[in-house]
Amino acid sequence: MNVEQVEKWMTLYQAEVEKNKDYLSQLDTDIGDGDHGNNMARGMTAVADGLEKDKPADLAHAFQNIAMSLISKVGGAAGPLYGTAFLEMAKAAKSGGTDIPNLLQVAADGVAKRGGAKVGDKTMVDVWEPAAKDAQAGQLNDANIDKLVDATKPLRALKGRASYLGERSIGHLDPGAVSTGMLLKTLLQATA
Amino acid sequence: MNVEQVEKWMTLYQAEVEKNKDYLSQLDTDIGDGDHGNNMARGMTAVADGLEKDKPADLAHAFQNIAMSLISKVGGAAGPLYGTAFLEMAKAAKSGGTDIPNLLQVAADGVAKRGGAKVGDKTMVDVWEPAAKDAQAGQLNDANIDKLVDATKPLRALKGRASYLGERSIGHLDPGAVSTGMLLKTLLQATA
Amino acid sequence: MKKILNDPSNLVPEMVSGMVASYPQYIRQIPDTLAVVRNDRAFNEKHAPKVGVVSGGGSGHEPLHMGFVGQGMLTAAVPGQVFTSPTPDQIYAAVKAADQGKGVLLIVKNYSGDVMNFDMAKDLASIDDIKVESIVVDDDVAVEDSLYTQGRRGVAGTVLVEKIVGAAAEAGLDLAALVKLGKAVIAQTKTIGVALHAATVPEVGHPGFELGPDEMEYGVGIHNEPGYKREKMVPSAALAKELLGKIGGHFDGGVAGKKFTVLVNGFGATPLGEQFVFANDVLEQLKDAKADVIFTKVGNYVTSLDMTGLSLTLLQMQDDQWLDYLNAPAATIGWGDSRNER
Amino acid sequence: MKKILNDPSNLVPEMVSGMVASYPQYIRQIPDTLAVVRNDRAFNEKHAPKVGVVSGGGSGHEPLHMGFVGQGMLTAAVPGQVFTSPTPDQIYAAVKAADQGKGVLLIVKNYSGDVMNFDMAKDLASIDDIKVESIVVDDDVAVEDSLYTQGRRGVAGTVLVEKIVGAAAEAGLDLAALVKLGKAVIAQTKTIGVALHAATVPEVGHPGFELGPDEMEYGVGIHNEPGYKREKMVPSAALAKELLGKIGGHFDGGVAGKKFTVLVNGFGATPLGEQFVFANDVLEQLKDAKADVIFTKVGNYVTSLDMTGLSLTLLQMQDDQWLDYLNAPAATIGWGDSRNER
Ligand SMILES: Nc1ncnc2c1ncn2[C@@H]1O[C@H](COP(=O)(O)OP(=O)(O)O)[C@@H](O)[C@H]1O
Ligand SMILES: Nc1ncnc2c1ncn2[C@@H]1O[C@H](COP(=O)(O)OP(=O)(O)O)[C@@H](O)[C@H]1O
Ligand SMILES: [Mg+2]
Ligand SMILES: [Mg+2]
Ligand SMILES: [Mg+2]
Ligand SMILES: [Mg+2]
Repeated sequence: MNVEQVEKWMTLYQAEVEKNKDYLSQLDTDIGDGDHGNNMARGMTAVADGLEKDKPADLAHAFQNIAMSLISKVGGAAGPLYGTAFLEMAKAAKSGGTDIPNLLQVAADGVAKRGGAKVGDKTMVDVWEPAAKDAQAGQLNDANIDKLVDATKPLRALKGRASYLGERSIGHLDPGAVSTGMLLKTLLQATA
Repeated sequence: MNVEQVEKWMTLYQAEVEKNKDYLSQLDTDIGDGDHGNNMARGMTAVADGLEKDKPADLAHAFQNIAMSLISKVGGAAGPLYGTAFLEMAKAAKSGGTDIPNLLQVAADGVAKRGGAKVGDKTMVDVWEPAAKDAQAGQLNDANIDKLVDATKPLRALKGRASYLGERSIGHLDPGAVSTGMLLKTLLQATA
Repeated sequence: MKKILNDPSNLVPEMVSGMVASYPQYIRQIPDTLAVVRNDRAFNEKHAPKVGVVSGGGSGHEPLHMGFVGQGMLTAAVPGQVFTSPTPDQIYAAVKAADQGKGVLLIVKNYSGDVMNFDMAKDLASIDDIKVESIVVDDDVAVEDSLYTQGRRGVAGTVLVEKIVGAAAEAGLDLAALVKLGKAVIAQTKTIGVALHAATVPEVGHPGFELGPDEMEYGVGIHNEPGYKREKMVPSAALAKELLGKIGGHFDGGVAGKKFTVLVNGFGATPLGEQFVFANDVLEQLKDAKADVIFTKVGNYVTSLDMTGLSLTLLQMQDDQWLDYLNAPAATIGWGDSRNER
Repeated sequence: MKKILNDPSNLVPEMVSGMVASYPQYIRQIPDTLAVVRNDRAFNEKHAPKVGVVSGGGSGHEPLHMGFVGQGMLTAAVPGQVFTSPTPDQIYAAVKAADQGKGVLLIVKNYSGDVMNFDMAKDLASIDDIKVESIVVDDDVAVEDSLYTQGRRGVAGTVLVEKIVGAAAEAGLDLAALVKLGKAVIAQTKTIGVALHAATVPEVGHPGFELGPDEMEYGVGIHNEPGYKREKMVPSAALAKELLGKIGGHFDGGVAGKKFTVLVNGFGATPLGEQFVFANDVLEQLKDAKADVIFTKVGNYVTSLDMTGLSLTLLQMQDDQWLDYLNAPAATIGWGDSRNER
């Protein structure tokens, strides 16, 4: 991946988040506190501003720049999680691991570690982890991403705010999984 | 007037107030705080209890008994006003002035003094004072009472809670005038 | 109507009983009444007799008045039924409980009912040779004042009067001095309120009036009394401007160069966060107007059941001593911490 | 939605600015952040260095946390956006401002977002060699607890933890002792809440959920999180019985013969009078159950914007020292008077 692709990725993702802001917040209203769309939109506006203000010289700095915007502007659970994902990608890029499968794997591991969630807990980890594996197998595509996102629906949440609902969390998509799906799809578009 | 008549009067008035509780509170909602019906109903229940518990030996004690119930149970503006009316009648009865015109006059004077209101201020004084005069002239009847009550409608309130409305108090009956009208009509019935 | 109650007609006794059970370090109930009196050691053991300060009025304005009973503020308080003045017998009992041989000052809000009931209580107390004086709070400048009318209502500014006079009584001022102080403070206290949603009296069961989904009632009273106009909602800064304009006009020569206490008072259902947003606008605008705010309180002090809205009070601080009285300790449920030195 | 605001997305900065402008004797803003830190002389002049105590979380729960900053309670507090955890950079700034060389204790409510953001702040502070520890409040027993889940939410009991730990820090306990104390208190703190009407997040514009005109949500969270059941309204005494039953079951061997602190906490739009009616029922039932209530607080401490409803917290007082900490002075906006000796 290169800096131009990252910028394109972020532009596409910001548009996607903006378009789906109410949808994401509605998903979060059903099993959370209804702010996920607003959180992500606020964060992506900050990401765009950050990349604008401080043109990144290389891939590592691009990811770092994005991570700082997300960490300092999103708040909630999504902020540290997405922020950690990009921080880990920055570290990997710095040591030369710029291929997408590797970047996604370090990001996925970072998210899982930060949140303490495992696959099956009905969080964004349910998309991050298997998607990284798909990428390594050359199988990362829209259909597979959708499958991972949809698979969160029948689960009972064990981490995050939705876990307070117990049984009642079953039958709803996880909002963070949905926004992660969008992130991965726009990555595919930006790097196609 | 005698003790039996007073008791009959209070029984009739309690029934009348109970029947018109919501109406009185509605009048008070329009230009006051909406509690006049509840206040009077609570007070008349106390009056009935008080007369029951402590059978009055003479007219003065009957009025005193009623006054104490009203003063200690009605609260708001109506409590001290009606309480004062009956207290003044008790004093008059004690010194032998048991005829109705005289009783009404001392009551009316007491109410006016307690509240500092004059005829025309759109309060119960607008009924008490002229009704006492009507009684002296042998003219106290339902039609005249209704006239006095209705006459409060076009006035602008200068005393009591309705006065805070200024111009906006115009066009509404004064709740205390209405409950005073009922008191006087049931007096006529009880002493007919 | 959704309320956490048992029998609505039993609200007041149950509330009083909850207050004394929760905070026995401040108050206890006066036997056979709904009134409460100080319960701290200094008072119970009669350490140093002071003038008693007693207030009261209809219920539904909590923490006023019972929440302000305690050393340094009120000596006793008398709740009536919801929005209904207490009766003279109850007030009289509170006067007797509060009297320490130095007389008692009654702080009365200017409503016909309150004035008359407190007057009758004064008559009763005079028979026992208790010296009783009263002052009448009438801070609501939404209402026109005139010699021929009832005058203005007593609203949120009452808490400032109770704090200053209560602290002065604790400091040992005599009855005549307290009357003088109270009247001087009242003359400088101006309040105006707005409602976004009217209060529901439990025994009535529906709001006192209905406002449209974007309407606001300006100049509302604390018993759902209608105000001076009903208009579309405006942002907080515009609201601050409207209310400051109305209030400021009541200080001769405007607010510039004068010292003020500011009270932003929530009516019961207004979140504290919104009250601080409004306070922010008020304080900024007063600064721009070169007024000097030396004391501020923001919160629910004089409520109106579940009314949504708030009131703004300005008290012109004519005497440096008044600030000391505001800052003096007060051991009560509702006034809060008192170490307000700046 | 009817709210007294300017731009809803500007609520938090304007609210913070209103708080520091209204109460400069307690707090000031940390430059370039929304966080606040103590502003009293003892702190500013570094009279005696103590462990800093910092808390924070999403806004909309005022007076929590900023209203509890002041000598004797919190050293600093960090507000996030409404119902959204604050970010690590803001928390880190508060840690630096609160540190007096003795380390800093973070009091975190148990939400994924809060835990993660505070953890990241801890990482940031470790680079500056500031000793930072954290304790996580999880008092909401409406939620099932298990090793494999997020565990319980942190709700109203947080204010009791902040008061006790804050007073202990003021008394000079070191960081390790404060962690131990905080964990012990948290383990004994159990809360459950009910809503009559959900909160409206200003940027969302409508209530988080809809309840029927006679419905109540049992076990609701302070961010509109749904609870464990939705049922018809019941009288206050029946509600007290339900909540005490749920909470009491979490104390081994029940409540009889044990000492408790009781907190009845209004959610923002519940009149204080109703809270006292409910407190009355709770205290009566605890007395009947032979529980010994040695400290009580009733009022709006941990709110949820304009939610109607309240929560009940029981804290079993395992150590006599805890009562002294609750009674110790606290110069804050929100805790109230502290001379609570009985
Ligand atoms: N412990 C966790 N581990 C991994 N993902 C989590 C965790 N907690 C929450 N999430 C993710 O974060 C999403 C919610 O984000 P958001 O609504 O922005 O934050 P908050 O829950 O603080 O309001 C969830 O849908 C879930 O995917
Ligand atoms: N100063 C006064 N003088 C005479 N009558 C008055 C005065 N103030 C109020 N009233 C009477 O009292 C009535 C209101 O009584 P009520 O509603 O029971 O008391 P409150 O106004 O305290 O709620 C008014 O309609 C009016 O007739
Ligand atoms: Mg969320
Ligand atoms: Mg009335
Ligand atoms: Mg009334
Ligand atoms: Mg959130």
